[in-house]
Amino acid sequence: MTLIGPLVLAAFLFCVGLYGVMARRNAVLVLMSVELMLNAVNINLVAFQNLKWQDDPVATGQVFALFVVVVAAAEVGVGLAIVFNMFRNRASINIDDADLMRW
Amino acid sequence: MAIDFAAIAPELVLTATAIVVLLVDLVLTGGAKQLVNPLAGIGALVAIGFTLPLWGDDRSTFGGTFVVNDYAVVLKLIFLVSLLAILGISWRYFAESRFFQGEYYFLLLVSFIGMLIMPSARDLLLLFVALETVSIPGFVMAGLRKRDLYSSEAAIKFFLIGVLSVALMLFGISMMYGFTGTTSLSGIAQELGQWGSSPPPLLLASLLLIIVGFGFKISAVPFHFWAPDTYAGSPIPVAAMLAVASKTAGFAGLIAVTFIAFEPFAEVWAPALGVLAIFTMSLGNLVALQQRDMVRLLAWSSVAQAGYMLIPFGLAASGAADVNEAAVQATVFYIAAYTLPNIGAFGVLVAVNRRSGYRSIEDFAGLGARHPFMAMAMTTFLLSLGGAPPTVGLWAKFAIVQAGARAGDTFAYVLLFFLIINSVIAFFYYLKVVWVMWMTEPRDGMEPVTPGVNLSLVTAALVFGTVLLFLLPGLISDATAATDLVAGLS
Amino acid sequence: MLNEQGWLLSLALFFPVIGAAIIVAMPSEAERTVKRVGVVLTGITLALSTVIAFGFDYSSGDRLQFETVVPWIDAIGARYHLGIDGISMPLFYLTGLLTFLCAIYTTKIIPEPGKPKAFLALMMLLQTGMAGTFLAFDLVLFFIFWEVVLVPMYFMIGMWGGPRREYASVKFFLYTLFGSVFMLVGFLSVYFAASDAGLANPWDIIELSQAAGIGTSTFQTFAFLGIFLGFAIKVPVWPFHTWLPDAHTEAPTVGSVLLAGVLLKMGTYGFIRIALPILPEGAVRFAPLIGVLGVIGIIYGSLACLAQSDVKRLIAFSSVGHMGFVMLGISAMNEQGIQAALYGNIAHAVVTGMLFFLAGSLHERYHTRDIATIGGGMLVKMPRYGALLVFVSMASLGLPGLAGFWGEFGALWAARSPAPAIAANWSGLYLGLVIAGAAGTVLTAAYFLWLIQRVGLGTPTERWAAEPLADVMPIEWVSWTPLLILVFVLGPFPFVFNIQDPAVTNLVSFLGGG
Amino acid sequence: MEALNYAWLIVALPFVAAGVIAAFGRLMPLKGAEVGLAAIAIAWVVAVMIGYQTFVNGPVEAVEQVFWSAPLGGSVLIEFGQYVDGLTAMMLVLVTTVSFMVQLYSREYMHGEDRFTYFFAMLSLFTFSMLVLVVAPNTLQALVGWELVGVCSYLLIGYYWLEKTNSDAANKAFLTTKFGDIGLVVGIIVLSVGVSAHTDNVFSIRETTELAAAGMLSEPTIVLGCLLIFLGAMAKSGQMPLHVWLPDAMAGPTPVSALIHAATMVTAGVFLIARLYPVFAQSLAVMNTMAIVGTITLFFAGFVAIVQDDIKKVLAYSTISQLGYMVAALGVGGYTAGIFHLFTHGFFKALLFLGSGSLIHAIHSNNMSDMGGMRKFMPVTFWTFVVGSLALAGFPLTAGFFSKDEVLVSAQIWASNGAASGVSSTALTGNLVFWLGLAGAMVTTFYMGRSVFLIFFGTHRGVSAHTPEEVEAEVAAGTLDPQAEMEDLDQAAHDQDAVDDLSQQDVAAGHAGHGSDHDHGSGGHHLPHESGWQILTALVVLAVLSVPVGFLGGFLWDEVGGSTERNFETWTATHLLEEVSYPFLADAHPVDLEELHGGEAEGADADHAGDGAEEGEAAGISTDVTPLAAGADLVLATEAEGGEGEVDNHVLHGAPEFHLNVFVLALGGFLAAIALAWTIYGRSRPMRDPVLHMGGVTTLLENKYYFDDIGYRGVVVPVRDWLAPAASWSSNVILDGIVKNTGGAVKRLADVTYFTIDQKVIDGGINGGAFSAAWISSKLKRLQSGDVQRYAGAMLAGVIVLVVVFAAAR
Repeated sequence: MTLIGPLVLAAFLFCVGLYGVMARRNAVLVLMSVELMLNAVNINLVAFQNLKWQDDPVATGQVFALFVVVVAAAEVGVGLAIVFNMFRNRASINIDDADLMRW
Repeated sequence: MAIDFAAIAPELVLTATAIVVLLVDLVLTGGAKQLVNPLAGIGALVAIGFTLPLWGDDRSTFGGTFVVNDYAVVLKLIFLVSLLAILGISWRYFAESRFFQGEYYFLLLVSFIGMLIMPSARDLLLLFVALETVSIPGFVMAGLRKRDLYSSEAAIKFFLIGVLSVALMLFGISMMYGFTGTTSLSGIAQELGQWGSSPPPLLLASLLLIIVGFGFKISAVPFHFWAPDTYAGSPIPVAAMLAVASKTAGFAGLIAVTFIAFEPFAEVWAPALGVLAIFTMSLGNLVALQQRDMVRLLAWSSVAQAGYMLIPFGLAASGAADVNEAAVQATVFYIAAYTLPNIGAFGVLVAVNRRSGYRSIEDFAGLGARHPFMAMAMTTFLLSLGGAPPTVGLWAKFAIVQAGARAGDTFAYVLLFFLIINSVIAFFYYLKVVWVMWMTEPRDGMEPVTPGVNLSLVTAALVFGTVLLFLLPGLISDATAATDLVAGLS
Repeated sequence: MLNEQGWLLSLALFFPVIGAAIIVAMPSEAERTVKRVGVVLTGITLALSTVIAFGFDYSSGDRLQFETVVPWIDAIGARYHLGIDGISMPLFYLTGLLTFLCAIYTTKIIPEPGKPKAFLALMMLLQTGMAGTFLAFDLVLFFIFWEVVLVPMYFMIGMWGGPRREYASVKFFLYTLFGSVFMLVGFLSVYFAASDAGLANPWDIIELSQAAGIGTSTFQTFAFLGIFLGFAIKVPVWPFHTWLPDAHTEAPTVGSVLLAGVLLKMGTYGFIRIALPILPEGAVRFAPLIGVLGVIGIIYGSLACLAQSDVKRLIAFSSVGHMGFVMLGISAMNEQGIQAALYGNIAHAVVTGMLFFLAGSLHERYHTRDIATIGGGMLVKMPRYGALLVFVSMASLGLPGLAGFWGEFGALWAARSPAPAIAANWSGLYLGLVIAGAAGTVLTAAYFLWLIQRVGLGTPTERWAAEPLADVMPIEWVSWTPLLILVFVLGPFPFVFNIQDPAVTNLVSFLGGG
Repeated sequence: MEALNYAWLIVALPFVAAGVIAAFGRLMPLKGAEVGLAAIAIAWVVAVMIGYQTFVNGPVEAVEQVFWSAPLGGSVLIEFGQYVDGLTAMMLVLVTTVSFMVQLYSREYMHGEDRFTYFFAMLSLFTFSMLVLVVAPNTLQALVGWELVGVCSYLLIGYYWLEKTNSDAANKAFLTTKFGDIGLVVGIIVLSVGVSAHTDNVFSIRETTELAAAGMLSEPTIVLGCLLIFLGAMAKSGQMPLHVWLPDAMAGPTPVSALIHAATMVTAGVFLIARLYPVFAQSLAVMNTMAIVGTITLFFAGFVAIVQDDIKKVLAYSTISQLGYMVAALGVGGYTAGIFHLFTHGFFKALLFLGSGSLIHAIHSNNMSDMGGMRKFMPVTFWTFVVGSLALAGFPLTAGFFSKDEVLVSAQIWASNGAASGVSSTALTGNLVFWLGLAGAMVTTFYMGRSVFLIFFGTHRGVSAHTPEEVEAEVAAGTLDPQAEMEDLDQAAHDQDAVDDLSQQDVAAGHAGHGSDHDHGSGGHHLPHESGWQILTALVVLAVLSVPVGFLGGFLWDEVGGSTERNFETWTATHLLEEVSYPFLADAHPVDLEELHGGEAEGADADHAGDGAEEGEAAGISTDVTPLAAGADLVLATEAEGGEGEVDNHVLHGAPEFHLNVFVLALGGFLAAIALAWTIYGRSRPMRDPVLHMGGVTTLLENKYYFDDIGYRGVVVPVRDWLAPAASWSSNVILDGIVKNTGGAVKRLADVTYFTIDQKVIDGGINGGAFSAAWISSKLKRLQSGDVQRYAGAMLAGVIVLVVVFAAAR
């Protein structure tokens, strides 16, 4: 298996996630877009580990990917809580509405 | 591979304290809940007690990913002192606003665990974990005033920008791993050293992406946008934490990746960070000129301060150990000097804000007459932030200029020129506050300023420290200079 | 020997800080007591200064006396190095004297909004900063004292100043700060060059001077530029002077006196003590520019004076002119020039300090400083006061026989025969400077005569005719008499020259390399 | 000789007196006057002793003492001390005498003034200042005295400072002289820097003159230095065109005018030139400049005096004219002539001013048109005034006669010397000074004659005939517009006068009493009466002195018991002066300093480098001015009585010899001018006499003047209406206008400097920086839009830019 496939996929995923973060107004969708980006990172890490640095004794890339997964879970948990709180306060999860503070 | 428990003792102590705090908070009820604050303080003191013996020792554990040397000790002490100070300014604030005291202190302590790890981490993985350990509790703390629209907005902005930047950084890390096959900082440095003078652009891009992750943490332009909004919306002690401790952690990480891992490519990132420094301090100061809200003013000022701290990064050069040494020393010194007054300024803000909700510049009118001590303290802190005597801030600027003059190239002088211009602009708004405090009359019917004993003592201690370090800057500089920081890094 | 007791100098230097602490600790209700204690405390400082002045060995004024060397910041090798020599001595003593007189003056006359406690405490902090600048022989220490001065002065102008005090105080602060950071950059580059050159104490002013030029000529030029900016703004050299009129106009009387009397001297002192001997080659390159700027300042300041309608602002602009003479003396870079510059410093401090006292008292009485509003007749209403104004104005316009003359004449003399390195290329320019500078004296005379005529002579206008205006009050006599005596004595008996001579000779020997 | 060591006492006494008067004067019975008088009296005694000792001992070695010095930097020293030689002694005598008389006079004249005590303190200070200059051993001390004189004159001219015109006059005096001081200061600096190449004692007059005489100073140094110093002297000594302050300075009290004009102020310039004469003599350009400026001044200032109505202004212009003589004399090598004229002029000009003061005191007006017939009321004043006028006019055997003669003789010798050495410009200036000097003497005689006739002859037209308001009006008019007064003199215009008078009264309403010394109010005017004993004593003493002082240096000195070896020239000359030669004339020889000092060591009457040939040539010079043979030591060329090469073989001087041609010309001129004056003004003032308004009688009286018409129209009218007005106009309009416009221009320049350059450009630039920061700030803060997705976008854009710039671009 060549390295190019996973890398292109990862880059694509990352860009999709990025687009989602930029363009979606629904906070939950934005959170999910972030997840996409993190998963793109995971694909990268795992791909590099398996296709390029196979002889790494501690399998750094895969271990790293595990950590990313865990942290991403924590982030999403916190993120959902924040979004939930915001919804409670203003009955909207549209992040465009969050512009009380500026300038 | 035995674990060196002495090396990780401070972190362990804080972890234990965090758990105890959480448990105690469950047990206590009502007004007694506020006792978790001194509990946390005791934990911090114990952690300091475990940190001090590490001075002069070079320890490493977890397979060399966790290193304790003098550089790490200095930064850990800075973190722990700021933890104490933040605890000091938090007590009344949280006791009176009655929301989630136990959780707050728990989150705070957890966040500081991440910070303590940061200067010791010598692996991208550990750096990432530490960074997230700092950030995630921060997201929650920013939104802690959960019935407050501003607070939740602060949290969501902080969170979104935070995760986005982490995602960018992780992408960079993954690429870097792909290029080098390691996440160890020294390993990366070795690998990069082999690329010579023509590295592939993608490698450089991943390098910059990693830097961006920390750029968010230190709120460097253009990754600073969250900072003013988040500071303004968060509880004030949280803003202090974000402005001081969290930013310091970002710098610790940035120092680690740049001066250790990416040292061979200093010619790439140094000018990039130098330019960021110029933009950061200029934008921070210019926008701060327009602020009416004190928290936002301090937020923008802390953006600008980050710019000053970035200047030494712009001076770095690969292979020039003495210049890099001077640069790191300058940054560390600046951080140390900046901690006390900045927390102090937030502390005064808490004092004024308490019971009255005052937070705009106009609310400081006549503070000199209403509460001379607080006005005097605020003046000292602001002067220190600006870099005027009789405060340690002067030496902070001195250190930066010294590093610049040490490097002595044209770009260094360009950076210094912007530093000078920005110092002047910065004083413009610092002095505005001073002016309002001393030379204007208070409005009729203003609430009295009642800081309480605790806050007064903390503020007094911070004033004392600010002035003492002015008289004897050697207390910090001897520590920062005695050790070979750069050598200690790797 | 008394003059080896370094602690005495430190005590004299830092006693005002102790004094400020004492003042702050006093209850704020007891205003009269606070004022009296202020006089006593500044009096003690002056007494300590007097002891030092007596213990000073004038015959070896080129040597540092009362010297203290203590390691201070090991990281950068900065040391707490205090000392006093023939150049510092008059300025140091003057600082003590002026502060004491200001404290006396404050017992009766304190501007709105009162608060003598804060006022006196700030004044004493200011004193330490000012005096320290003249005693520090370590560049870092010098820089610290230099910066320390800013804050008390800012508050002094800001809290007790005139209607535009915010503008003036901020401008003063920012402008000076701006210059001082450039100066710091210059200092640091000197430090690193000196370290590279292998100096044992690369911050030490004496060692740096004796090194007779560090680094390449280009390096010196750039380092001098930075240091020049810092000092030039403080002096102030045209065109960096614009903070001065505003600061003076708005500052309370005592602030103006100290500003003119001591603060401006820090700039010229810096040039003489630091910029010239440490960077002689840079100085030689800059000297013609300094000379030209100085002379522009002379002419320009005088012209600006002629356009003023506010007494205090006029006096402020006159400082620009007088400091122009000082700069002209410095630009000659020879013994006469340095002597003249230092003498001009002292004379300007005494004379202009006195003028600001007078302007302050004028405002106390008329509640305006507008020349047209006062409209003349002061000599009718307040003959003694008017006579003092005439007397001091005469001194200020450089009348021989009074204090102001030697500085001006010496500067012109020196500029006719500048240091050989300068004379080689710029002899003609300097002759032009001499003539233009001398022409400036006429303009100076013109605006002072005009001032006297418009304010002092003639009959009082209707507005003031019936107004009871008190002549010089006892407290004013007390606080002014020493200055008046100095204004007179410094003319026929320019003894300050004798004090400075060995030190200046020594200092100029360092310039020889240039 | 030991009295010379006490010269400092003369200086110190007035100073102490000034201090004592200022401090305690008000408490004293005579309001401080007694202190001033006592001090000056003692000083006068000492001065006379010094004068006597220096006089009888011929050219004395200068006594040079330094009392106090300070380093101006390096080896250059500031020194205060005294330097006493004949010239100093002469000045000491003059200054103390005049000052003594003036103070005595002021006791009465200023009686009852508000600031009587202040006035006396100032007089003492003024005297002191001049004495500081006189005894100065170095140029620096001279400068100190010089400037002090200036400021004292400022304080005294502006004595009546309640009136703005008076303080204007004081300002004008101070600033004009201060303008000259640019030259003086720079000149002193140039000279001293030149000297510094040879000696450490750079300001020393002795060293400077010796070095100059020895030819060791470079030409540029001498020319530049001397011309600049001369600029200072021009301003101080009222040389055209810097004389403009002098007439205005009449605003001061009359005793002050006397002091200024006779002893303490205007003589300073001439004295300083004399002091540095060996330096000035080194350059032809300098000498010619002095001669030409002096000639212009002496000639034109005299004409202006003709048309003045204010008696003090007449005297003021006459002073300018006489100063012109002195400077011209110095410019044509007449060292002795110049200072001799200075000496004699001091006495009689003081006398004239004090006399005029006596009149003014009596009549409360400065204007001659208010006087007339005063002879009857004030006989002593009349006679003393006449003596003074005669002396000024150069009537034979009065002081002015001898000194003015010497000036003319010097000019002739100079011309012939120049011709002999082929220096045409020297010949030209010599002749110019001679002929214009002669013409100027006639003019002098004419206006003094006119004044005397108008004041003392005819009938009284004073205040008794007018209301006080009219007096004031005339006073005002007199000061305001001499031109108008001049027209008053014109009979043809006198009908117009009534109208003028009215308008002048209106003007006067706004300037009540200004310009007058005395404003005793309007309480009861009566016929004028003679002044009291103090005024008269001063007048008489000076009148008595005005005659014999001339003999000191005159050719009749031998005849009246003096000795040719002990006269004014031996008194004021110095050895160095005798050695000095003009490098631009033939056979110049720089002074050998070694020899000079060696000679001093041997004794006071050392041989002055004379040689046989020189003596032979000198002997060939007859009393009438024969051109010298080429090759002679022209510098020394004059008389050589006895041919012994003794000290009486003076240098640089006109001879105390009887020069028939000069005498005849001068006397002829005097007589012609006095006759003319008598013809026009002798019997009665021809206008504005109330008598003229009495119908037929007036017509009859007017007819008497048909006789005068021819001379009047032929000589007076052209001179008075064209030449004098032209001179006056040029003085009052052009020069004064230049001064005024200079003031205006300076003011405008000041305004532009301050309001435009300083406040707008420089300060505006700095503030503009601040404002633009605020403006940028207000725009920049909009970046913080509040929208988190825009933040994210900006952040991403930042990343991309970073990557593109720093990564991809490599």
